[in-house]
Amino acid sequence: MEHITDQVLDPEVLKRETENPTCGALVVFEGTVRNHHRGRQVQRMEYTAYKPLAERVLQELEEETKQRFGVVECRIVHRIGELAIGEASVVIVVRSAHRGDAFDAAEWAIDTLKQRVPIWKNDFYTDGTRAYQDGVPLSACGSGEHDSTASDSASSRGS
Amino acid sequence: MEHITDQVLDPEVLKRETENPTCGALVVFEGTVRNHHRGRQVQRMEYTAYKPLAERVLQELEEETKQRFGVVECRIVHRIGELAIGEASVVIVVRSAHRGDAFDAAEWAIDTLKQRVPIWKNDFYTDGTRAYQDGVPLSACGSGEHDSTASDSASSRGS
Amino acid sequence: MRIEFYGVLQEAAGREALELPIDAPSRVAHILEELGEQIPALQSHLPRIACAVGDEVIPRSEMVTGDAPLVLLPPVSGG
Amino acid sequence: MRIEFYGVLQEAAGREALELPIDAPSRVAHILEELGEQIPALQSHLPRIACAVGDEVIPRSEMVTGDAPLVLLPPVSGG
Repeated sequence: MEHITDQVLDPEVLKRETENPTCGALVVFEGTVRNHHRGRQVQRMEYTAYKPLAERVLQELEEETKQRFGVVECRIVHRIGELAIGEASVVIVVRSAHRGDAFDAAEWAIDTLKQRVPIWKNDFYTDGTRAYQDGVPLSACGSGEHDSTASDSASSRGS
Repeated sequence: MEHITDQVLDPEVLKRETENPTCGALVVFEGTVRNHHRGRQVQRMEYTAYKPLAERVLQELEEETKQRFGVVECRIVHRIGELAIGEASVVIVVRSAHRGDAFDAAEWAIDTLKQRVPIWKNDFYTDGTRAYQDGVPLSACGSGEHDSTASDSASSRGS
Repeated sequence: MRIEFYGVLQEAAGREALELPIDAPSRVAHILEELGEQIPALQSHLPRIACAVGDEVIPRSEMVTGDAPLVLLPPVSGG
Repeated sequence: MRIEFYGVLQEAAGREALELPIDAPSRVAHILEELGEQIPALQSHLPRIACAVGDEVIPRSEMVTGDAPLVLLPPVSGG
Protein backbone atom coordinates (compact mmCIF):
# COMPACT_ATOMS: atom_id res chain seq x y z
CA MET A 1 0.00 0.00 0.00
CA GLU A 2 1.37 3.43 -0.92
CA HIS A 3 1.32 6.30 1.59
CA ILE A 4 -1.51 8.29 0.01
CA THR A 5 -4.54 6.48 -1.35
CA ASP A 6 -8.14 7.14 -2.32
CA GLN A 7 -9.12 3.60 -1.29
CA VAL A 8 -10.65 2.52 2.04
CA LEU A 9 -7.81 1.97 4.52
CA ASP A 10 -7.24 -1.57 5.74
CA PRO A 11 -5.05 -1.89 8.84
CA GLU A 12 -4.97 -5.66 8.40
CA VAL A 13 -2.95 -5.19 5.21
CA LEU A 14 -0.39 -3.05 7.05
CA LYS A 15 -0.26 -5.58 9.88
CA ARG A 16 0.50 -8.39 7.44
CA GLU A 17 3.16 -6.25 5.74
CA THR A 18 4.90 -5.70 9.07
CA GLU A 19 4.67 -9.14 10.67
CA ASN A 20 7.82 -9.72 12.69
CA PRO A 21 8.52 -12.59 15.11
CA THR A 22 10.84 -10.48 17.30
CA CYS A 23 8.04 -8.04 18.20
CA GLY A 24 5.85 -8.36 21.28
CA ALA A 25 3.84 -5.18 20.83
CA LEU A 26 1.64 -3.82 18.07
CA VAL A 27 0.03 -0.39 18.28
CA VAL A 28 -2.41 0.76 15.62
CA PHE A 29 -3.69 4.32 15.49
CA GLU A 30 -6.61 5.29 13.27
CA GLY A 31 -7.92 8.81 12.83
CA THR A 32 -11.63 8.58 12.12
CA VAL A 33 -14.09 11.17 10.81
CA ARG A 34 -16.17 12.64 13.63
CA ASN A 35 -19.72 13.89 13.25
CA HIS A 36 -18.92 17.23 14.85
CA HIS A 37 -16.28 19.98 14.69
CA ARG A 38 -16.28 22.98 17.03
CA GLY A 39 -19.94 22.56 17.83
CA ARG A 40 -21.09 22.11 14.23
CA GLN A 41 -22.58 18.92 12.78
CA VAL A 42 -20.36 17.34 10.15
CA GLN A 43 -21.91 15.20 7.43
CA ARG A 44 -18.78 14.11 5.60
CA MET A 45 -15.21 15.17 4.97
CA GLU A 46 -13.04 15.68 1.94
CA TYR A 47 -9.26 15.27 2.14
CA THR A 48 -6.89 16.50 -0.53
CA ALA A 49 -3.11 16.18 -0.71
CA TYR A 50 -0.19 17.53 -2.67
CA LYS A 51 0.96 14.04 -3.48
CA PRO A 52 4.59 14.43 -4.64
CA LEU A 53 5.59 16.00 -1.33
CA ALA A 54 3.13 14.10 0.88
CA GLU A 55 4.44 10.73 -0.31
CA ARG A 56 8.02 11.71 0.41
CA VAL A 57 7.26 13.21 3.82
CA LEU A 58 5.30 10.13 4.95
CA GLN A 59 8.07 7.82 3.81
CA GLU A 60 10.60 9.88 5.76
CA LEU A 61 8.29 10.01 8.76
CA GLU A 62 8.17 6.19 8.87
CA GLU A 63 11.96 6.03 8.87
CA GLU A 64 12.37 8.80 11.42
CA THR A 65 9.83 7.18 13.74
CA LYS A 66 11.72 3.88 13.64
CA GLN A 67 15.08 5.50 14.32
CA ARG A 68 13.88 7.92 16.96
CA PHE A 69 12.05 5.32 19.06
CA GLY A 70 13.97 2.20 18.13
CA VAL A 71 10.82 0.47 16.92
CA VAL A 72 11.10 -2.31 14.39
CA GLU A 73 8.26 -1.45 12.04
CA CYS A 74 6.30 1.69 11.20
CA ARG A 75 3.80 2.09 8.38
CA ILE A 76 1.65 5.13 7.73
CA VAL A 77 -1.07 5.49 5.10
CA HIS A 78 -3.33 8.51 4.65
CA ARG A 79 -6.55 8.45 2.71
CA ILE A 80 -7.76 11.23 0.43
CA GLY A 81 -11.10 11.89 -1.27
CA GLU A 82 -14.56 11.87 0.28
CA LEU A 83 -14.94 10.15 3.64
CA ALA A 84 -18.11 9.33 5.55
CA ILE A 85 -18.48 9.67 9.32
CA GLY A 86 -16.59 6.88 11.09
CA GLU A 87 -14.25 6.12 8.20
CA ALA A 88 -10.50 6.16 8.84
CA SER A 89 -8.52 9.02 7.30
CA VAL A 90 -5.14 7.78 8.50
CA VAL A 91 -3.71 4.51 9.81
CA ILE A 92 -0.41 4.16 11.64
CA VAL A 93 0.96 0.71 12.50
CA VAL A 94 3.96 0.32 14.81
CA ARG A 95 5.59 -2.91 15.98
CA SER A 96 8.31 -3.14 18.59
CA ALA A 97 9.87 -5.52 21.06
CA HIS A 98 8.35 -3.63 24.00
CA ARG A 99 5.06 -1.79 24.28
CA GLY A 100 6.18 1.55 25.70
CA ASP A 101 8.21 2.34 22.60
CA ALA A 102 5.34 1.38 20.33
CA PHE A 103 2.88 3.72 22.10
CA ASP A 104 5.37 6.60 22.13
CA ALA A 105 6.30 6.09 18.50
CA ALA A 106 2.71 5.92 17.22
CA GLU A 107 1.70 9.03 19.14
CA TRP A 108 4.72 11.00 17.95
CA ALA A 109 4.09 9.87 14.37
CA ILE A 110 0.52 11.16 14.27
CA ASP A 111 1.43 14.40 16.08
CA THR A 112 4.24 15.02 13.59
CA LEU A 113 2.19 13.99 10.57
CA LYS A 114 -0.27 16.76 11.42
CA GLN A 115 2.54 19.31 11.22
CA ARG A 116 4.48 18.12 8.19
CA VAL A 117 2.29 16.48 5.59
CA PRO A 118 0.63 18.59 2.87
CA ILE A 119 -2.93 17.33 3.33
CA TRP A 120 -6.07 19.40 3.87
CA LYS A 121 -9.46 18.69 5.43
CA ASN A 122 -12.62 20.20 4.01
CA ASP A 123 -15.58 19.81 6.38
CA PHE A 124 -19.01 19.41 4.82
CA TYR A 125 -21.59 20.42 7.41
CA THR A 126 -25.16 19.17 7.68
CA ASP A 127 -26.42 22.70 6.95
CA GLY A 128 -24.99 22.48 3.43
CA THR A 129 -21.98 24.72 4.01
CA ARG A 130 -18.37 23.63 3.98
CA ALA A 131 -15.07 24.98 5.23
CA TYR A 132 -11.41 24.11 5.14
CA GLN A 133 -10.11 23.61 8.65
CA ASP A 134 -7.31 25.94 9.59
CA GLY A 135 -4.00 24.19 10.00
CA VAL A 136 -0.30 24.35 10.72
CA PRO A 137 1.95 26.31 8.33
CA LEU A 138 4.62 24.18 6.66
CA SER A 139 8.14 25.42 7.11
CA ALA A 140 9.74 27.09 4.11
CA CYS A 141 12.85 25.12 4.99
CA GLY A 142 11.41 21.68 4.37
CA SER A 143 9.28 19.07 5.98
CA GLY A 144 11.52 18.29 8.92
CA GLU A 145 12.93 21.57 10.06
CA HIS A 146 9.98 23.71 11.13
CA ASP A 147 9.21 21.68 14.25
CA SER A 148 11.87 22.80 16.69
CA THR A 149 10.67 20.46 19.45
CA ALA A 150 11.21 17.51 17.12
CA SER A 151 14.75 18.42 16.10
CA ASP A 152 17.04 16.71 18.53
CA SER A 153 20.09 14.57 18.08
CA ALA A 154 17.99 11.45 17.60
CA SER A 155 16.61 12.90 14.39
CA SER A 156 17.65 10.96 11.35
CA ARG A 157 16.32 13.02 8.48
CA GLY A 158 18.75 13.35 5.68
CA SER A 159 17.73 16.74 4.38
CA MET B 1 -16.79 -11.41 22.35
CA GLU B 2 -16.22 -12.32 26.00
CA HIS B 3 -13.10 -11.16 27.84
CA ILE B 4 -11.31 -14.51 27.95
CA THR B 5 -11.39 -16.76 24.90
CA ASP B 6 -9.54 -19.71 23.41
CA GLN B 7 -10.32 -18.46 19.90
CA VAL B 8 -8.04 -16.40 17.63
CA LEU B 9 -8.47 -12.73 18.54
CA ASP B 10 -10.04 -10.47 15.92
CA PRO B 11 -9.59 -6.73 16.52
CA GLU B 12 -12.01 -5.98 13.68
CA VAL B 13 -14.83 -7.51 15.73
CA LEU B 14 -13.99 -5.23 18.67
CA LYS B 15 -13.77 -2.24 16.35
CA ARG B 16 -17.23 -2.96 14.98
CA GLU B 17 -18.61 -3.41 18.50
CA THR B 18 -17.29 0.03 19.48
CA GLU B 19 -18.11 2.10 16.39
CA ASN B 20 -19.02 5.59 17.54
CA PRO B 21 -19.57 8.68 15.35
CA THR B 22 -18.41 11.09 18.08
CA CYS B 23 -14.92 9.58 18.16
CA GLY B 24 -11.98 10.88 16.15
CA ALA B 25 -9.33 8.53 17.50
CA LEU B 26 -8.97 4.76 17.66
CA VAL B 27 -6.01 3.08 19.35
CA VAL B 28 -5.57 -0.69 19.18
CA PHE B 29 -2.94 -2.48 21.21
CA GLU B 30 -2.05 -6.10 20.56
CA GLY B 31 0.38 -8.15 22.58
CA THR B 32 1.96 -10.72 20.29
CA VAL B 33 4.01 -13.82 21.04
CA ARG B 34 7.72 -13.17 20.52
CA ASN B 35 10.23 -15.79 19.42
CA HIS B 36 12.58 -15.00 22.29
CA HIS B 37 12.50 -14.43 26.04
CA ARG B 38 15.55 -13.44 28.05
CA GLY B 39 17.92 -14.71 25.41
CA ARG B 40 16.18 -18.05 24.87
CA GLN B 41 14.38 -19.14 21.71
CA VAL B 42 10.64 -19.52 22.20
CA GLN B 43 8.71 -21.94 20.02
CA ARG B 44 5.19 -21.33 21.31
CA MET B 45 3.36 -20.12 24.38
CA GLU B 46 0.57 -21.43 26.54
CA TYR B 47 -1.70 -19.07 28.46
CA THR B 48 -3.99 -20.18 31.24
CA ALA B 49 -6.45 -18.15 33.30
CA TYR B 50 -8.55 -18.42 36.40
CA LYS B 51 -11.64 -17.46 34.48
CA PRO B 52 -14.21 -16.46 37.14
CA LEU B 53 -11.93 -13.74 38.48
CA ALA B 54 -10.24 -12.84 35.17
CA GLU B 55 -13.57 -12.14 33.49
CA ARG B 56 -14.65 -9.85 36.31
CA VAL B 57 -11.33 -8.00 36.52
CA LEU B 58 -11.23 -7.36 32.76
CA GLN B 59 -14.80 -6.10 32.79
CA GLU B 60 -13.95 -3.72 35.63
CA LEU B 61 -10.73 -2.67 33.89
CA GLU B 62 -12.70 -1.61 30.80
CA GLU B 63 -14.98 0.54 32.94
CA GLU B 64 -12.16 2.03 34.99
CA THR B 65 -10.19 2.88 31.85
CA LYS B 66 -13.18 4.75 30.42
CA GLN B 67 -13.80 6.70 33.60
CA ARG B 68 -10.18 7.46 34.39
CA PHE B 69 -9.29 8.80 30.93
CA GLY B 70 -12.70 10.00 29.76
CA VAL B 71 -12.56 7.76 26.71
CA VAL B 72 -15.80 6.70 25.06
CA GLU B 73 -15.09 3.04 24.40
CA CYS B 74 -12.73 0.44 25.80
CA ARG B 75 -12.76 -3.28 25.03
CA ILE B 76 -10.24 -5.83 26.22
CA VAL B 77 -10.04 -9.50 25.26
CA HIS B 78 -7.34 -11.94 26.34
CA ARG B 79 -6.71 -15.24 24.65
CA ILE B 80 -5.84 -18.48 26.44
CA GLY B 81 -4.57 -21.83 25.21
CA GLU B 82 -1.66 -22.53 22.88
CA LEU B 83 -0.37 -19.64 20.80
CA ALA B 84 2.14 -19.67 17.96
CA ILE B 85 4.82 -17.01 17.43
CA GLY B 86 3.25 -13.80 16.12
CA GLU B 87 -0.26 -14.55 17.37
CA ALA B 88 -2.00 -11.99 19.56
CA SER B 89 -2.49 -12.88 23.22
CA VAL B 90 -4.40 -9.72 24.10
CA VAL B 91 -6.25 -7.00 22.21
CA ILE B 92 -7.24 -3.63 23.64
CA VAL B 93 -9.42 -1.24 21.64
CA VAL B 94 -9.96 2.35 22.79
CA ARG B 95 -11.98 5.06 21.06
CA SER B 96 -12.11 8.69 22.13
CA ALA B 97 -12.84 12.15 20.82
CA HIS B 98 -9.15 13.10 20.95
CA ARG B 99 -6.07 10.97 20.37
CA GLY B 100 -4.00 11.80 23.45
CA ASP B 101 -6.61 10.28 25.75
CA ALA B 102 -6.85 7.15 23.61
CA PHE B 103 -3.09 6.53 23.71
CA ASP B 104 -2.89 7.16 27.46
CA ALA B 105 -5.89 4.94 28.15
CA ALA B 106 -4.71 2.00 26.07
CA GLU B 107 -1.24 2.08 27.60
CA TRP B 108 -2.60 2.28 31.14
CA ALA B 109 -5.02 -0.55 30.42
CA ILE B 110 -2.30 -2.98 29.30
CA ASP B 111 0.05 -1.94 32.12
CA THR B 112 -2.72 -2.51 34.66
CA LEU B 113 -3.91 -5.75 33.08
CA LYS B 114 -0.47 -7.19 33.65
CA GLN B 115 -0.79 -6.49 37.37
CA ARG B 116 -4.39 -7.46 38.06
CA VAL B 117 -5.60 -10.27 35.85
CA PRO B 118 -5.11 -13.92 36.89
CA ILE B 119 -3.48 -15.18 33.70
CA TRP B 120 -0.21 -17.08 33.36
CA LYS B 121 2.29 -17.55 30.52
CA ASN B 122 4.07 -20.82 30.03
CA ASP B 123 6.99 -20.50 27.59
CA PHE B 124 7.80 -23.54 25.44
CA TYR B 125 11.41 -23.22 24.29
CA THR B 126 12.92 -24.64 21.13
CA ASP B 127 15.17 -26.89 23.25
CA GLY B 128 12.11 -28.79 24.46
CA THR B 129 11.96 -27.28 27.95
CA ARG B 130 9.27 -24.99 29.26
CA ALA B 131 8.89 -22.55 32.13
CA TYR B 132 6.24 -20.34 33.65
CA GLN B 133 7.31 -16.72 33.51
CA ASP B 134 7.57 -15.08 36.88
CA GLY B 135 4.96 -12.43 37.44
CA VAL B 136 3.34 -9.85 39.68
CA PRO B 137 1.69 -11.03 42.93
CA LEU B 138 -2.02 -10.25 43.13
CA SER B 139 -3.08 -8.28 46.16
CA ALA B 140 -4.89 -10.17 48.87
CA CYS B 141 -7.23 -7.19 49.07
CA GLY B 142 -8.69 -7.58 45.61
CA SER B 143 -7.96 -6.83 42.04
CA GLY B 144 -7.97 -3.07 42.28
CA GLU B 145 -6.24 -2.24 45.52
CA HIS B 146 -2.73 -3.66 45.27
CA ASP B 147 -1.51 -1.07 42.80
CA SER B 148 -0.99 2.01 44.91
CA THR B 149 -0.04 4.18 41.94
CA ALA B 150 -3.40 3.36 40.42
CA SER B 151 -5.51 4.23 43.46
CA ASP B 152 -6.42 7.88 43.16
CA SER B 153 -9.71 9.68 43.36
CA ALA B 154 -10.43 9.03 39.70
CA SER B 155 -10.69 5.34 40.44
CA SER B 156 -14.15 3.97 39.92
CA ARG B 157 -13.93 0.45 41.28
CA GLY B 158 -16.77 -0.39 43.59
CA SER B 159 -14.94 -2.73 45.90
CA MET C 1 -11.77 -28.87 51.67
CA ARG C 2 -11.03 -28.64 47.96
CA ILE C 3 -7.94 -26.62 47.00
CA GLU C 4 -7.30 -25.63 43.36
CA PHE C 5 -3.94 -24.65 41.85
CA TYR C 6 -3.16 -22.38 38.91
CA GLY C 7 -0.07 -21.58 36.87
CA VAL C 8 3.25 -22.67 38.27
CA LEU C 9 1.49 -24.02 41.40
CA GLN C 10 0.09 -26.89 39.34
CA GLU C 11 3.63 -27.86 38.45
CA ALA C 12 4.89 -27.45 42.01
CA ALA C 13 2.00 -29.43 43.48
CA GLY C 14 2.08 -31.99 40.70
CA ARG C 15 -1.70 -31.72 40.33
CA GLU C 16 -4.52 -29.28 39.60
CA ALA C 17 -6.42 -29.76 42.85
CA LEU C 18 -6.54 -31.73 46.07
CA GLU C 19 -8.82 -32.43 49.01
CA LEU C 20 -7.27 -31.19 52.24
CA PRO C 21 -8.57 -32.95 55.37
CA ILE C 22 -9.30 -29.86 57.44
CA ASP C 23 -12.22 -28.67 59.54
CA ALA C 24 -14.36 -25.91 58.08
CA PRO C 25 -14.82 -23.03 58.65
CA SER C 26 -11.10 -22.39 58.77
CA ARG C 27 -8.88 -19.36 58.36
CA VAL C 28 -7.08 -19.08 54.99
CA ALA C 29 -3.71 -18.58 56.71
CA HIS C 30 -4.20 -21.84 58.60
CA ILE C 31 -5.15 -23.74 55.46
CA LEU C 32 -2.00 -22.53 53.69
CA GLU C 33 0.12 -23.69 56.62
CA GLU C 34 -1.39 -27.17 56.46
CA LEU C 35 -0.92 -27.22 52.72
CA GLY C 36 2.76 -26.29 52.98
CA GLU C 37 3.28 -29.18 55.36
CA GLN C 38 1.49 -31.65 53.08
CA ILE C 39 3.27 -30.47 49.93
CA PRO C 40 6.69 -29.03 50.80
CA ALA C 41 7.29 -28.07 47.13
CA LEU C 42 4.61 -25.38 47.58
CA GLN C 43 6.33 -23.75 50.57
CA SER C 44 8.49 -21.31 48.65
CA HIS C 45 5.50 -20.13 46.58
CA LEU C 46 3.09 -19.46 49.43
CA PRO C 47 4.35 -15.98 50.44
CA ARG C 48 3.57 -14.57 46.99
CA ILE C 49 0.24 -16.22 46.17
CA ALA C 50 -3.23 -14.72 46.33
CA CYS C 51 -6.30 -16.70 47.38
CA ALA C 52 -9.74 -16.58 45.80
CA VAL C 53 -13.16 -18.06 46.25
CA GLY C 54 -15.34 -17.75 43.16
CA ASP C 55 -14.66 -14.35 41.57
CA GLU C 56 -13.35 -12.73 44.78
CA VAL C 57 -9.80 -12.42 46.02
CA ILE C 58 -9.84 -12.87 49.80
CA PRO C 59 -7.36 -11.92 52.52
CA ARG C 60 -5.55 -14.57 54.53
CA SER C 61 -7.38 -13.50 57.65
CA GLU C 62 -10.69 -14.58 56.15
CA MET C 63 -12.58 -17.69 57.31
CA VAL C 64 -13.71 -19.97 54.49
CA THR C 65 -16.49 -22.53 54.74
CA GLY C 66 -15.35 -24.98 52.09
CA ASP C 67 -18.64 -24.73 50.19
CA ALA C 68 -16.62 -23.57 47.20
CA PRO C 69 -12.99 -24.47 46.42
CA LEU C 70 -10.19 -22.31 47.77
CA VAL C 71 -8.25 -21.20 44.69
CA LEU C 72 -4.51 -20.45 44.85
CA LEU C 73 -3.18 -17.89 42.37
CA PRO C 74 0.57 -17.39 41.82
CA PRO C 75 2.00 -14.06 40.55
CA VAL C 76 0.30 -13.18 37.27
CA SER C 77 1.97 -12.81 33.87
CA GLY C 78 -0.78 -12.10 31.38
CA GLY C 79 -0.66 -9.63 28.53
CA MET D 1 5.03 30.60 -15.11
CA ARG D 2 2.51 28.02 -13.90
CA ILE D 3 1.28 28.45 -10.31
CA GLU D 4 -0.74 25.67 -8.59
CA PHE D 5 -3.04 26.08 -5.59
CA TYR D 6 -3.99 23.57 -2.90
CA GLY D 7 -6.55 23.46 -0.10
CA VAL D 8 -8.20 26.73 0.84
CA LEU D 9 -6.06 28.56 -1.74
CA GLN D 10 -8.09 26.96 -4.54
CA GLU D 11 -11.20 28.50 -3.04
CA ALA D 12 -9.55 31.89 -2.50
CA ALA D 13 -8.10 31.97 -6.02
CA GLY D 14 -11.26 30.54 -7.57
CA ARG D 15 -9.16 28.08 -9.57
CA GLU D 16 -6.62 25.26 -9.22
CA ALA D 17 -3.85 26.89 -11.23
CA LEU D 18 -2.92 29.90 -13.34
CA GLU D 19 -0.23 31.11 -15.72
CA LEU D 20 1.51 34.17 -14.30
CA PRO D 21 3.15 36.39 -16.95
CA ILE D 22 6.52 36.76 -15.30
CA ASP D 23 10.13 36.47 -16.44
CA ALA D 24 12.01 33.34 -15.35
CA PRO D 25 14.18 32.76 -13.44
CA SER D 26 12.51 34.74 -10.69
CA ARG D 27 12.69 34.83 -6.92
CA VAL D 28 9.77 33.10 -5.11
CA ALA D 29 9.16 36.20 -2.96
CA HIS D 30 8.78 38.31 -6.09
CA ILE D 31 6.37 35.82 -7.67
CA LEU D 32 4.18 35.87 -4.58
CA GLU D 33 4.07 39.65 -4.64
CA GLU D 34 2.91 39.66 -8.23
CA LEU D 35 0.35 36.99 -7.44
CA GLY D 36 -1.09 38.98 -4.55
CA GLU D 37 -1.57 41.94 -6.86
CA GLN D 38 -3.27 39.86 -9.53
CA ILE D 39 -5.54 38.02 -7.07
CA PRO D 40 -6.17 40.21 -3.99
CA ALA D 41 -8.18 37.39 -2.33
CA LEU D 42 -4.88 35.52 -1.89
CA GLN D 43 -3.17 38.39 -0.04
CA SER D 44 -4.23 37.40 3.47
CA HIS D 45 -3.10 33.79 2.90
CA LEU D 46 0.38 34.51 1.56
CA PRO D 47 2.18 35.06 4.88
CA ARG D 48 1.35 31.50 6.04
CA ILE D 49 1.86 29.48 2.87
CA ALA D 50 4.77 27.25 1.95
CA CYS D 51 6.06 26.92 -1.60
CA ALA D 52 7.15 23.74 -3.32
CA VAL D 53 8.58 22.59 -6.63
CA GLY D 54 8.14 18.88 -7.22
CA ASP D 55 8.68 17.08 -3.90
CA GLU D 56 10.77 19.87 -2.35
CA VAL D 57 9.64 22.73 -0.15
CA ILE D 58 11.70 25.79 -1.10
CA PRO D 59 12.43 29.04 0.72
CA ARG D 60 11.14 32.36 -0.59
CA SER D 61 14.66 33.50 -1.30
CA GLU D 62 15.05 30.78 -3.93
CA MET D 63 15.10 31.48 -7.67
CA VAL D 64 12.78 29.27 -9.73
CA THR D 65 13.10 28.64 -13.41
CA GLY D 66 9.51 27.86 -14.29
CA ASP D 67 10.38 24.46 -15.74
CA ALA D 68 8.07 22.91 -13.17
CA PRO D 69 5.02 24.57 -11.57
CA LEU D 70 5.42 26.60 -8.40
CA VAL D 71 3.05 24.97 -5.90
CA LEU D 72 1.44 26.96 -3.08
CA LEU D 73 0.59 25.04 0.09
CA PRO D 74 -1.60 26.56 2.82
CA PRO D 75 -1.34 25.44 6.48
CA VAL D 76 -1.85 21.68 6.63
CA SER D 77 -4.66 19.83 8.44
CA GLY D 78 -4.19 16.14 7.73
CA GLY D 79 -4.61 13.29 10.18
